Amino acid sequence: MAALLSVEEITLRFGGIVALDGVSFEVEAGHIAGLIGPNGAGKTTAFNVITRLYAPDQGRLEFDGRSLLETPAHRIAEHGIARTFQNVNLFTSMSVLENVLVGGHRLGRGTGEKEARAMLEYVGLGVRAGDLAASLPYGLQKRVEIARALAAKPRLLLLDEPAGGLNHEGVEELGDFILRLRDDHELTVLLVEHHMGLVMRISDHVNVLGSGRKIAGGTPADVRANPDVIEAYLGSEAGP
Amino acid sequence: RSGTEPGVAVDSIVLGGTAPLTGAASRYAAVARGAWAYFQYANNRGGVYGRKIHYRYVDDGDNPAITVTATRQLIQQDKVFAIFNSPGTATNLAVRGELNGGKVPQLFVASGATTWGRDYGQYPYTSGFQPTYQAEGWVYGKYLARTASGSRVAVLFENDDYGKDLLGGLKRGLERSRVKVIAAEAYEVTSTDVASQIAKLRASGADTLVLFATPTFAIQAYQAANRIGWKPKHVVTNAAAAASASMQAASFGGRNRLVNGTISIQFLRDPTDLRSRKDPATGLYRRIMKQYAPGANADDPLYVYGMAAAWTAVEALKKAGKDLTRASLVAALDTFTAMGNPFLLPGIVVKTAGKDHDPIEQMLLRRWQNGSWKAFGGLWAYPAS
Amino acid sequence: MAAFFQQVVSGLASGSIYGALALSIVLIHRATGVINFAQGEMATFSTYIAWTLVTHHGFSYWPAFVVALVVSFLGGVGIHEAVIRPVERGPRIRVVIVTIGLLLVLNGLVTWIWSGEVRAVQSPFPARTIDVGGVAISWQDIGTIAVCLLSVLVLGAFFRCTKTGLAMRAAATNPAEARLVGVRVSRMLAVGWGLAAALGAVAGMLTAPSVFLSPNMMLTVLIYAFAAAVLGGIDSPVGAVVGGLLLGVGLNLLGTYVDFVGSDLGLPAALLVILVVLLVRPAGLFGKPRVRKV
Amino acid sequence: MTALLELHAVEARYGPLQALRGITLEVPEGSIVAVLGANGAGKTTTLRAVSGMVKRDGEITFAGKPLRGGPEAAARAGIAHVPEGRGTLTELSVIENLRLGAYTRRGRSVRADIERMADYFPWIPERGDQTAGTLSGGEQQMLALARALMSRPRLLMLDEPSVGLAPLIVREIFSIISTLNEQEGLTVLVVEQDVRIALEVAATAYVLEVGTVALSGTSAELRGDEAVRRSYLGY
Amino acid sequence: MRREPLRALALFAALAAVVFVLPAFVNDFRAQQFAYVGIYLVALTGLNILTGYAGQISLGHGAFMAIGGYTASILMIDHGVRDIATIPLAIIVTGIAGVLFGLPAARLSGLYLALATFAIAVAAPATIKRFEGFTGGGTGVNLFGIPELTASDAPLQLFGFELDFNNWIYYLSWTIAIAGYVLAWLILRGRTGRAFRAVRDSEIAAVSSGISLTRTKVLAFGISAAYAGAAGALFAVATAFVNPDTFPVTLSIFLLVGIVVSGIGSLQGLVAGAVFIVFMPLWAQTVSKSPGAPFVVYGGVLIVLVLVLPGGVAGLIASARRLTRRRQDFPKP
Ligand SMILES: Nc1ncnc2c1ncn2[C@@H]1O[C@H](COP(=O)(O)OP(=O)(O)OP(=O)(O)O)[C@@H](O)[C@H]1O
Ligand SMILES: Nc1ncnc2c1ncn2[C@@H]1O[C@H](COP(=O)(O)OP(=O)(O)OP(=O)(O)O)[C@@H](O)[C@H]1O
Ligand SMILES: [Mg+2]
Ligand SMILES: [Mg+2]
Repeated sequence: MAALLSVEEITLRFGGIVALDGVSFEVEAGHIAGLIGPNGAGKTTAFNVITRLYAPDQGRLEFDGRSLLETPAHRIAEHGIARTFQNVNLFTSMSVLENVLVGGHRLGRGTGEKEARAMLEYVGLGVRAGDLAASLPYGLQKRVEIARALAAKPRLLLLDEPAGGLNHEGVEELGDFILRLRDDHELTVLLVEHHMGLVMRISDHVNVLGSGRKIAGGTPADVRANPDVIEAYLGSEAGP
Repeated sequence: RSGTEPGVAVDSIVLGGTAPLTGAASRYAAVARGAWAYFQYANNRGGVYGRKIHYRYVDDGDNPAITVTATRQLIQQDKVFAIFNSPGTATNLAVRGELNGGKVPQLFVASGATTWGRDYGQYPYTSGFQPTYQAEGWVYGKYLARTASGSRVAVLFENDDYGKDLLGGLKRGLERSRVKVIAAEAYEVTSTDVASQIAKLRASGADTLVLFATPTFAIQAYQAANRIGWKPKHVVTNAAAAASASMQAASFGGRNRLVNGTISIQFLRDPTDLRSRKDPATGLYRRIMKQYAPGANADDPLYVYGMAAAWTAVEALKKAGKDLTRASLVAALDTFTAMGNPFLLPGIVVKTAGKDHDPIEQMLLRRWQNGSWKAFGGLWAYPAS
Repeated sequence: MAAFFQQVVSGLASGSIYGALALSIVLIHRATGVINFAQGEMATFSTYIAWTLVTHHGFSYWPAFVVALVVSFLGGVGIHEAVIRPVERGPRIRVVIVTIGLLLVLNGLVTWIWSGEVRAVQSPFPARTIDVGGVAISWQDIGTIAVCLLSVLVLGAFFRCTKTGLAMRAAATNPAEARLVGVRVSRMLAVGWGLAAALGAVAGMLTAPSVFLSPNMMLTVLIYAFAAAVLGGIDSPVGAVVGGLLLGVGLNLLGTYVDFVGSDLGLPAALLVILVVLLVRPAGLFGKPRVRKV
Repeated sequence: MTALLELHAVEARYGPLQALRGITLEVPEGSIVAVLGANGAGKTTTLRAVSGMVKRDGEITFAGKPLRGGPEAAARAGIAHVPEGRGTLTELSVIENLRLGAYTRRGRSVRADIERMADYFPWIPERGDQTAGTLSGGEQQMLALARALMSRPRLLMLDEPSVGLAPLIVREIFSIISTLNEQEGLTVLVVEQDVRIALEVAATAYVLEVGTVALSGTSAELRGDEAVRRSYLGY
Repeated sequence: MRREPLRALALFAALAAVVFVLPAFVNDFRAQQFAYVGIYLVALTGLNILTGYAGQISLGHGAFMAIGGYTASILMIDHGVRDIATIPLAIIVTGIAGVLFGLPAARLSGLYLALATFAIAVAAPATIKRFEGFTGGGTGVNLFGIPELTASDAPLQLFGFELDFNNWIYYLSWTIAIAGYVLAWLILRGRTGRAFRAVRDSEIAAVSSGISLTRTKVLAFGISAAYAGAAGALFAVATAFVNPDTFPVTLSIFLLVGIVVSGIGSLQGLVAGAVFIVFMPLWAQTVSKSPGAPFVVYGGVLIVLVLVLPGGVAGLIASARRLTRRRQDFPKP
């Protein structure tokens, strides 16, 4: 299988801070790829580079064989990349339904309310469609974000800490949901998450960043056993 | 004609006008208030042929668009007989067409633009009042030509019809004389100060400074010249005529010597003129102010202006006759002479005849000395063009 | 050459006036997050108070100055308590509209109470000028610039180094979080209004001797001050003063040496220059661009 | 042990929605108490009620005195609340955040405390001038905790401190909290989804369900409770 | 649920009918005053699209009105175009001006944008004055002298009805106002309107959803300016006079005041905002005519309104509607 997304030698600095330092990794089509690493490792920054919110100082970025570096941020959705945000970023004055409708913006006039409602049913928010997005509890707001991202009918979905704030049950459900999502929508998923149980359970491949550099990559089992990863991230008594 | 003239009843005449009660030009509200006070006084003495004058003025904030709607309200809704003495050039220009189209008198426009008298043929329902800015500039020119031969003049003027008319008049007065305008700098009403212009004027090497500016800017000009150590021989200003308090302000309690000797014109009685304290006309003015505009600053000559116009309006209405109509008022003004206006300087005659439709064309020169104005010389009369 | 420098000097003089008011605009923005359209009118009002004390109540200059400052501070706090606090929590634009209402009320009140007459106001600085190579520089202008620079230093130190200054910034930018650390946000904002009013009073007292006191003294100055504050960066005291000086000098030089511009296009041209600057530096010359973490 | 914080029949609402329907709980002085519950159960709202971020009814006593007023009053009484989300002062620098953390304290030893925070979180010194809003999510979470500790509170309230933190750091944070609790007697009220770790450090715990206390007991009791195990621990 | 739009439509039709017959019940002059309400309604609708919906504050809409007003006036006076025919051109010219201004302005945000727009309002009068040959300078353009191009002199014959100037200007303004209002409603309820609000709520999330910030903002500027242009043209025709002082800085500020009084980000209260702009200054001076006093009254009322009506008049309507709806819903199980 060919790589759907390839990040090559990407470097990005903020003044003196090197947030990404020659990072390379690939995501294969149809995979769920984990991206993990300590706080401040550069995971969210990598998302921002991929979605063109930040322009890297160096490096190449290819999606489906084409470079993304000339693409402005608002055309990224058109290419089939959608994302969620680590700190929920909803349109607060709009209803849940409208949030999802905006997600379908790139599809033009065609996408109607019907599909948006179906999408909300799919993520289990059908009854909250009319509510103001800001009034939902945190966990549900995260789900609205996923629905909004899905409304763009992406091929690659970037999830930034979707499990944050979910309880145990919620995390289990989320894992199943992501797996189902991949199959139902023929998606590729790039997942940033600190919940190791989740990452290890559903990922096909995991890349590890540390201080802006890639320190490991491989199957979940490989990564979990990697001493560098244990040292920098998991700690000796890594969870189940 | 039957007695259905708008604004005229057996016992009343309704006049309307606009005035800036708010905003940057709100000092000119004093003109309307002064006129109102005089009409009250006149009404208490019987009015005009038993008709009391109701003068209704509304705010236009010096915005011509509002002048238009406010004037329409006065005519269409309040059914006034005539529009009287609204201040401002642009504001009056904005309504002139409409008023003349509707044959509504636009009586004694409170502005010195030349167009009021000059374009009388086209707009017969419109009449000016005060000496035109051109006339005033011309007097300064003639005066300098006579007394300051060989001097080089620098002019600060407001960049609009007002400043430009004054400058034009000055140049005409200087024609064929040995006095030259060697520099002229404009300022915008939106400027905060005129120091830059004064610096430029000084650099021109002029020895005479002429200020065609509104009070604030004229005062600033004195100060700016003083600060850069410029001491022109003569200073001429029109702004002083508008408010003597501004000269006090400019002289900083006598500390700015440049102010001494300043020349200006005058056609109104100066309520602060010491010599006229005992003058019966000034006494009348102060009595009216006290009774009908209590609390107002009676030293402000803008009230005198309003009263002078109101006095003249009463005369004009009298002359228009008992069967008052808009047409009869305009006819009365076509050839009109009114002498003895207590609010104008003695000897000044309000007069229109034939082609000449500038009511006031005479004025005195005066000089600022030791904290007050002193008139000098005889009346100057602008030759009808 | 002397003519050129005279223009620069007179530009600096006007610029220091813009800078003085801009400084109080920046102060109130930093301390409360609000753009205050009434800032100029508040300054005018304060100056009238000082003027009245001197001319009608026999005060000498400095006592009148101090009283005006104190009254202004209290007035600023009062304005905050009465009309700003109720709208503080809502969208910013409502606060802006309230300050526009305040501008009208204060302008009207000044005209009503003191009439439209132009008044002379005493200056705390000597009336003399000094001559440097044919260029006359007045003490009033030097004094104004000096006071501006001093205020910048004091303000900068206040916001950076003192606990209260820090708390005020926190209250303006993250009120909810500021309350969690124990900052009495409402009180901080009230103090912010008070300080801005007092600084505005200083600006008014510095301005009045040059442009003379009248109800509309600050109406046009306010526009220039806004432009100066934006040019310098709306949160930067240094920027406000530098922006003011640049604007003053720029206007004079454009008007003097660019024929097409002259006096009448001076303001539009200066504003155009500022727009261009903003396109290159969207947060002004000295402003810190706001970065939001995604 | 006496109770430092007591809630008695506390209610709170957001507009028409009643989020707390009478919460009664007790936090003994010098203890660590955990609050558990499903999403939307009202955990966050409970903490907000204590610090006055929401309008509340019922009785809240802190150190023997009724607690009134808004968050600033709570902070002044000695309660440090690390809210859900991040709770940093995003426009200020890291150092300024820490300095403001000590806002309610008298001047002494602020610098020493900043150094202590730098010991806990070694990245702090090199990032002192970075604007807090540009830190990574986890860095902001750590900063929020450090900021709260700067006030040397009597009661520390943490709302899901583990969210967004790497596993290593989560353990580190809880060990810091335990240490402070043991050595300095810091009282802690913590809301946490990671029930395993919460019950490890806490002495007692309350389980909320739709705005009421459904269950409470010592950590050991709860760990042994069949229902808790099934719904929160997953085994 | 389904009945809601129908009811709204009925209400709207009823209001339109009121607008249509109103001149029959008020005097001639009032018709003209209400014409100005219609004119400001056009401007406020446009400004609310930009500021209320797209979140881009503008303190410069008076300048766009000036462009519209001068376009109409110059076409009439120099090219003999009839008043009504100048309006489409004014819309196009101002719309283009809005787009041209929006292109750079889209890079600015918040206060910087507010002050950039303020700058055009400040610069407009001086610039107009300067290009005297084109604009008539400070003297302005007087349209009263060309009665054949408006109904200013002789009544206008239209479908067998006779319309004098005041009624003509009334129906002209309100036809455009209502058309503009419906158009705004159509734009805002769909994809474009959602994009506007998305940009207002979160630029980052909007971009990531595929919305181009520049395109959206520029579009909002263009549409909004076009409305202002229509309003400016109507204003010039109604006033029959333009000069630089007829479009002062305060006009821009009062337009902003108008949308806040109406309720930002809602179309429902706009008429109230327009009424406020037209009638409030008149009413303020009936309280006192002392110099300055009208401002005190006006400013005081404005402050009180903002304090007591947090959501503007639209907010008031919304809460009234909530109240009645709750009462209706109550009996249902
Ligand atoms: N706009 C910015 N300015 C300065 N520094 C930044 C900026 N954005 C990110 N950084 C820094 O870059 C580094 C990487 O941040 P990033 O948000 O990518 O981390 P992360 O891996 O997502 O961490 P976390 O797991 O905590 O979310 C951090 O040290 C952060 O402080
Ligand atoms: N700002 C708000 N506006 C309206 N409703 C709110 C708000 N915050 C919370 N709620 C509601 O109050 C209830 C309790 O919420 P709370 O945040 O206290 O739950 P929680 O137990 O902290 O959940 P989580 O685990 O998701 O953080 C929920 O139903 C939520 O939807
Ligand atoms: Mg991150
Ligand atoms: Mg919570």
